[in-house]
Amino acid sequence: MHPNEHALHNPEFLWRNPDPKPSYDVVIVGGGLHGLSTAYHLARNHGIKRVAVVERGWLGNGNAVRNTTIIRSNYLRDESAALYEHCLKLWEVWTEELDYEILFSQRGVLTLNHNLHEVREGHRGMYSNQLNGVDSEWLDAQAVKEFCPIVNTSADLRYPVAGGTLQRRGGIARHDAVVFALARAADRLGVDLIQGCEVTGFDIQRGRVTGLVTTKGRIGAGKVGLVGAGRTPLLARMAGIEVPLQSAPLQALVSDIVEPMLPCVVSNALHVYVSQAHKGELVMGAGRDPYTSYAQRGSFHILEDQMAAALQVFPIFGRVHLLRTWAGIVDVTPDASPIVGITPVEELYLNCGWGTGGFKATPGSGWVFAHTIAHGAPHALNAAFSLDRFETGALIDEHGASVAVH
Amino acid sequence: MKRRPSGGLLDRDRALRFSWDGRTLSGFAGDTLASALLGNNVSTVGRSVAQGRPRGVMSAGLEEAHAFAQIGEGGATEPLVRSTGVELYEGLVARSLSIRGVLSPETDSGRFEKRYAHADVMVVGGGPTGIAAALAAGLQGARVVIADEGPELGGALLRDRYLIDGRPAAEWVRAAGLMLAGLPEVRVLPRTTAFAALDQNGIVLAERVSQHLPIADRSGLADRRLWRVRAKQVILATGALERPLVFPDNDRPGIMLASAARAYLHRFALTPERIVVFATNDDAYRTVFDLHDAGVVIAAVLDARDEATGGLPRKARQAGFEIETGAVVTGTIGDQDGVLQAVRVARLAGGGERLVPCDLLAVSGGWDPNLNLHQQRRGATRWDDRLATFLPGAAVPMQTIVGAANGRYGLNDCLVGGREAGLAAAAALGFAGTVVPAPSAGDEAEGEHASVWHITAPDGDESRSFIDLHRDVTVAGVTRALGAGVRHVEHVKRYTLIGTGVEQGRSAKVNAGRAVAGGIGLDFAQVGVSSGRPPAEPVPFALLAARSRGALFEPVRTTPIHPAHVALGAVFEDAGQWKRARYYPRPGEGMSEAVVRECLAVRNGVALMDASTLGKIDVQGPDSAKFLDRLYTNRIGTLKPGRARYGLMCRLDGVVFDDGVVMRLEPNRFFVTTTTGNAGPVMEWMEQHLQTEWPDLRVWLTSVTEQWATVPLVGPRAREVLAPLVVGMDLSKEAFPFMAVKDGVVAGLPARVARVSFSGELAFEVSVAWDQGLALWDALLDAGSAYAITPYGTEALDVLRTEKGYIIVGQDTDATTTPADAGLEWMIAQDKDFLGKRSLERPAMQRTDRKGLVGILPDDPGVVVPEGCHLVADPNEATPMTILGHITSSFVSPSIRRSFGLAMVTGGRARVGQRLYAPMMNGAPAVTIVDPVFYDPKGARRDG
Amino acid sequence: MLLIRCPWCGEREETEFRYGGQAHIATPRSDVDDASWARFLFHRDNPAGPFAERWVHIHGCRRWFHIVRDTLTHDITRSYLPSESPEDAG
Amino acid sequence: MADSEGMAVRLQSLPQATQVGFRVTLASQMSAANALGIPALPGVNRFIGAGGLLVLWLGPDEWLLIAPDGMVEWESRLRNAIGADQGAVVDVSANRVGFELSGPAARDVLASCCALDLHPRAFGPGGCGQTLIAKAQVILAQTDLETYRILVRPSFANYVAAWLEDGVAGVQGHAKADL
Ligand SMILES: Cc1cc2nc3c(=O)[nH]c(=O)nc-3n(C[C@H](O)[C@H](O)[C@H](O)COP(=O)(O)OP(=O)(O)OC[C@H]3O[C@@H](n4cnc5c(N)ncnc54)[C@H](O)[C@@H]3O)c2cc1C
Ligand SMILES: NC(=O)c1ccc[n+]([C@@H]2O[C@H](COP(=O)([O-])OP(=O)(O)OC[C@H]3O[C@@H](n4cnc5c(N)ncnc54)[C@H](O)[C@@H]3O)[C@@H](O)[C@H]2O)c1
Ligand SMILES: Cc1cc2nc3c(=O)[nH]c(=O)nc-3n(C[C@H](O)[C@H](O)[C@H](O)COP(=O)(O)O)c2cc1C
Ligand SMILES: [Zn+2]
Repeated sequence: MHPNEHALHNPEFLWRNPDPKPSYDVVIVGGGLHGLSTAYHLARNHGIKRVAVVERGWLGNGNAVRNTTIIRSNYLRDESAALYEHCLKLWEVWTEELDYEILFSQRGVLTLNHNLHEVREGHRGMYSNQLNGVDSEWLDAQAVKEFCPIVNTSADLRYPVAGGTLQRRGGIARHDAVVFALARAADRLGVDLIQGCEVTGFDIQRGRVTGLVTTKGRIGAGKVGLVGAGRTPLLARMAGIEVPLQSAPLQALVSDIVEPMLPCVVSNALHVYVSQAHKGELVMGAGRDPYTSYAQRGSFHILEDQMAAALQVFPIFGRVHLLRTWAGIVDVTPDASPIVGITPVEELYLNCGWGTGGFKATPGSGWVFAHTIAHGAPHALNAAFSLDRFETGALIDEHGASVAVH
Repeated sequence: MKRRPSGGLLDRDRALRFSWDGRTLSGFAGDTLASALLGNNVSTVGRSVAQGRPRGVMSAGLEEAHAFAQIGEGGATEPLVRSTGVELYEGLVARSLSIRGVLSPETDSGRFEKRYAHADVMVVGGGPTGIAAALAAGLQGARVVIADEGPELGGALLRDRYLIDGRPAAEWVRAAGLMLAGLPEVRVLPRTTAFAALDQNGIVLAERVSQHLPIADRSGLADRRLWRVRAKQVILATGALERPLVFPDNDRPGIMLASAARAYLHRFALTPERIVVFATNDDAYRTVFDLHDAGVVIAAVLDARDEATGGLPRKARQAGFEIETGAVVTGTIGDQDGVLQAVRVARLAGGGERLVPCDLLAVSGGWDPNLNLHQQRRGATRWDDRLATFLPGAAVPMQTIVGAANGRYGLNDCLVGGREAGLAAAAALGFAGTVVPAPSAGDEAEGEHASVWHITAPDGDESRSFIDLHRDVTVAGVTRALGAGVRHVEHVKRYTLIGTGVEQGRSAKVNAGRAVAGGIGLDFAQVGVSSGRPPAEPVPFALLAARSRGALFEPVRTTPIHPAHVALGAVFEDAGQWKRARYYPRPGEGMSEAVVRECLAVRNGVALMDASTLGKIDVQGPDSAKFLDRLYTNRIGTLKPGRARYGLMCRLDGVVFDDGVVMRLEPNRFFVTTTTGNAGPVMEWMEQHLQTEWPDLRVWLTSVTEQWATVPLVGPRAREVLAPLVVGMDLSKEAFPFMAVKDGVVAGLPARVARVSFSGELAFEVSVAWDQGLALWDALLDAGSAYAITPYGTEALDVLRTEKGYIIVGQDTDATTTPADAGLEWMIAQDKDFLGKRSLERPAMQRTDRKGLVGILPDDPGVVVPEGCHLVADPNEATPMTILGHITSSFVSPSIRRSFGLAMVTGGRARVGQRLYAPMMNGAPAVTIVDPVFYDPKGARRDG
Repeated sequence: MLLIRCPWCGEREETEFRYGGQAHIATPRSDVDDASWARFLFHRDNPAGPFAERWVHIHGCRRWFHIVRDTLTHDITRSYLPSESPEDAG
Repeated sequence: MADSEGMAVRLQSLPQATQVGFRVTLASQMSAANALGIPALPGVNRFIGAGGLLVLWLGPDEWLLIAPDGMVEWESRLRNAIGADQGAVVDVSANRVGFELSGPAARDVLASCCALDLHPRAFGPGGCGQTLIAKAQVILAQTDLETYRILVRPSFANYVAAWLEDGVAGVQGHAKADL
């Protein structure tokens, strides 16, 4: 596609900019992808009319516009596979449903394996995916080369490519367009999108939430959904809830635009993943910084290491230029799985912990969270992703599926 | 433009040939690619991204928004290089770009290297401000690094005719340069761009080491060098960038920044014939004077301000130039190629237009301090009405912004400010040395800058009034975004793509913000501009990777016995950074044949392997036993000196962390082994608990992984092989039973011998000093030759230990596996606490439907069901199927002569006897769940 | 990319260290209830502002120590020994 | 490893030596120093050379003794001096190998792979630190104005040598890119 063409896909009208009403049936805190998706599904699936999204900055200013947009559903655990596969199926119909060109492109996500351990784990994931109805196939080094000819499959590499698993239905979508599309769809269904409105406190009476204190005044609410991603610990504290999260920086970068050549390629051992966005820029991510931070910037040595790693796999990128780097604040849980469900406060619901990999979950996250809010109880797909699993020990460990975050 | 016969900072004796889109052109040493193209009358250097409009060179430096080219050949082809920053060299190959860069698959022979540096004071920018700062700090004795992206120091002084101390500024620059060069603690880095500003004053530089040299002269030199500077104080003297103006057809070749017109004159001796100057501030009048003095016809001087009262406009009037205040360009006219021919001029107040023919339109919409590095540190900016731009706000610690970067546009201000900043930075670090007097320059009184940025299209069509030339975004585009309901500049950026190109909005951002403010009737100061991020200038990926490539990418760790493995033709596997011998194929053998042979040697004869990569920790001190009891799930304290025990460790969450053998050497001294992958983590884990949790324990740890090389001698004949090599060591079963440890001498080498066995066979694990490992190996091979001693690798070991039902942590377990899940409940001491124990008491850890370790026997003894396969009860269930577990280890056993394996299944051993299926794309082999010990369940052979 | 002062070795690049999370978390007795145990295992403060945290100079002297770092700016205001409290450290 | 002889810098392997690591409580530090014949154990980031011995500071309770090859008796001598309850002494002679980098450009070579500030104002002769060369942990000690010793685990020795050789080639202007 032409580098500027996608800007032209943006429609003539996106959203109203309403002032907040005194109260709503449901207020969603956080105008990122998951907040917008929740609001949209509350209106669309559950017919709830009086819904607002309150956003401290501009819609999408958090991780929504910062992520490397890799979409896949090849998670290891059964609960995860079910949830993420539900998301992927929604992606497959979303351009049409939202009536917006979000450029969902199923160009395939290839996860490279470099040693015996990785090959074994790769197969484990693939077999479990297949039984869970998630497409996944094994490519040996030769097939990797055929699928993506610029991958260096030379045996001389420090970590030669032994093969990889491919999810052909995986791919990317244009992150900004998804923000715009969801916001427009929610706005059309009557959801008030209130930007520049920071939640600074909660009205909680006798264990039940009744409203929010915001920088635009008090807003009454029958139900409240917290979808604050990296800032969730700060929000939760205001509501007196403890969440097992760490807020940490995760970086990404883009190059200047080059001729198309690439699907999505991930290497866990080398800690790097690369895709090519629609304009032609290479989009690359690596590991997160280990420390707690809200500064939205990451450490330089991670960039250096990731470039060295990327050039192992893609020597052809040597003279491509780094154009821009940035970071988001990701909300990481101890088991690398999200938390979607009820909280100790009545009518206060929590959707967080998607950490380094929640873009792909955008459709389903909103879908199940809207269900949870509307019914006051989780949907079967998110039942296991409860807050109390950290107390019982029933964790859903997905570290393997998200070693290199994406 | 035309090249003047003399002048400029060119070396006229060195004409250089270069190629542009296949045409051979020539320029001079000192040219940039941009100036050389202009000198060859190439005014259109590319086409715009979206609309395909012809575009030229609009600047002479960092501001460039359009003139990007692809340069170099073969593997060194570099896309999207700013042609105003490319120094011409003999043989340069350059191409205009068709939108996207094209990469070469050939090998790049360019060397990109890295250097760490430390500075008391890091000065970014080598204009008058930076020079003054570096000089002041350097003379104080401070360690100074000064970097400038240009080929020489001077900054704006190179493009202007300033006087310093009454003499041409160039003389001062030269003298200052000499002084700097004479200071031993000062490092001057020309051709070096600071592109990232990190926490705690980390500044990252990209130096063009040899890129300006003819290819033939580059050999042995780096192409570029990455500098990682840590500075105690940073001085940003990065100058200001001139801002273009927005009006219909403002993107034609022939339209350039006013300061650029002077740079092309003074540096590159290039002049147009007729010029129109269109400005909102005083500085552009220098263009009027300088080009006039160079013989260029000044066709019009348009000043958007109602009045122009500053020193320079006054001088211009005195010199007889006709200045039209309140006048603006409302459009431009091009020739058939779209190149500028004339401009339309009108008064802001309204009234008729007139056409002014010209071949250059010099515009100046004001100046924006170059604050990208400050913004990278999340430094604040504030709007300044008088200068109509954003200035630095609150300071970043240990960082000072001076000169034009701080909105001080007078040269004298720059010189004084730079010097003061240099002195202050040095003084803050305790330096007190020579202070030289400040140079001085007479500054003109500067008039206000107009806030005019956009001239409305008379016909209302704003789709040719470009804000972002790189991304082809116009006023109409911004208006459309606002119409959609978008309000924030960051949304406008994402809706229109303003500022997302190679130049990252340097020349577009402020105008974009203004367009937004104007469009929705908000105060521009509130609307602001979109954010700045590293890098300040694009840098190649290869520069960031620097030398971390090829053999330098990551260590290949090998044991001292590695040469022997190589000589034996071993096939290696990567275990973390280690290379381990996986198997030793003999001629004609594949892996399976070799592994069978190696396994049988272990079971029936004698074999040896290299286990040197195991982690080893020496634990000493009176509280060692107590300490290890807290770490391991099983009791260690009851171990007798001279004995060893298999130990298991959990993480705090109760998940299996590592296993290994613990040997008690003396009452207060233990020798702990870990898995290869966990050598570091276990050592760290132990050290962490000693230091942070139990500082009262008197225990001291030393990592001795590479002090000891370890070779297990294994098999029923092992004792016979070892016997002649030891002196005074009784190897009998009685004197040296299973799980005993002895220090002694093996093959003349001081050695530690332990009766531990991971294969389930009689084994003596011999450890000697690392550097004697090869000697030990050779001696054992030699002694065993009569017994057909066989080296075996990790693959055979894997088969052997699986036959015994021994787990490998990380293969048969994952981040959810508890000791009980792994079938190791017998290793959990009930009568003591240990790390992770409390977590095992949580309800989910106690459930009976947890996955547990079992053995599997495929129905078809010839089928090895692949590791990783999942198990179900009903192979015909529709997806998603009910998954019961997965196979963790799976092989052919030469001992029981069939396929077998280990699996983790829900319910664990309660399923023994059940038949499950492993569905795959091509079938669903059935397996029977069995006890996980397949060989010598009583351990008689091991104990033998 | 932080520059961290090891209380022993002085200022070193972040790459020489390993992060250890929030400082001053006491290990509870093993007879606490599951909720308290979960809090100890998993819940950390994540403040937006000064944060007392642990690091270990893993590639240097291998000592654990504490720093106070602002999570909004990454400014490090103190570096102190585990035996000290964040208040009395200089 | 071949010596890299060049204009301004030289890299060579050091011969084998006896190395004894010891960790010792405050109470026994003087006894250790006495046994080693030095007035006190070296302080933070320093080492002391005396009577053919080098004693390097590794941490607040940890030092490394380097003695001529074969002088294994230092292990028991130190253990006796320190006392069994006051610390640990371990023979680590094989645990590290050594390189020496010398010449006017030695500091520049190190600057290509090591982030430590080795300027005489910050380090200098007698300086000693544990740090990273590229991704490998090393002990770096400066023995005179232009000479550094680098001690590294044997399995990282090739890698560290390759980095240093590459740095040497870089400063000598005959660098290769060889990816
Ligand atoms: C660099 C990077 C790369 C990534 N790559 C991928 C990838 O390839 N694939 C993938 O699937 N995922 C990826 N992710 C993860 C993904 O971006 C996130 O999981 C996902 O975007 C989080 O959901 P969100 O969009 O709702 O979050 P956000 O967009 O962060 O939304 C949270 C919103 O809450 C608002 N908020 C917070 N506090 C308050 C308050 N007090 N009052 C009002 N509003 C508030 C914030 O301003 C913000 O807009 C990546 C993330 C990063 C940072
Ligand atoms: N009157 C006006 O309106 C006006 C406006 C602007 C500048 N000026 C004149 O310009 C001069 C300003 O002096 P100055 O020294 O502050 O600025 P300068 O522009 O002379 O020098 C800044 C230097 O920094 C370099 N630079 C910028 N970013 C860099 C980076 N990231 N890495 C490396 N180098 C970088 C530039 O290449 C340039 O050489 C004075 O002579 C002043 O009078 C006048
Ligand atoms: C998939 C993707 C592609 C991007 N492509 C570009 C690009 O072509 N040019 C650009 O300047 N930034 C690009 N960005 C980065 C954004 O400009 C921006 O840095 C990011 O949204 C974070 O915002 P911030 O830098 O303002 O904090 C891209 C971001 C993403 C997630
Ligand atoms: Zn230290």
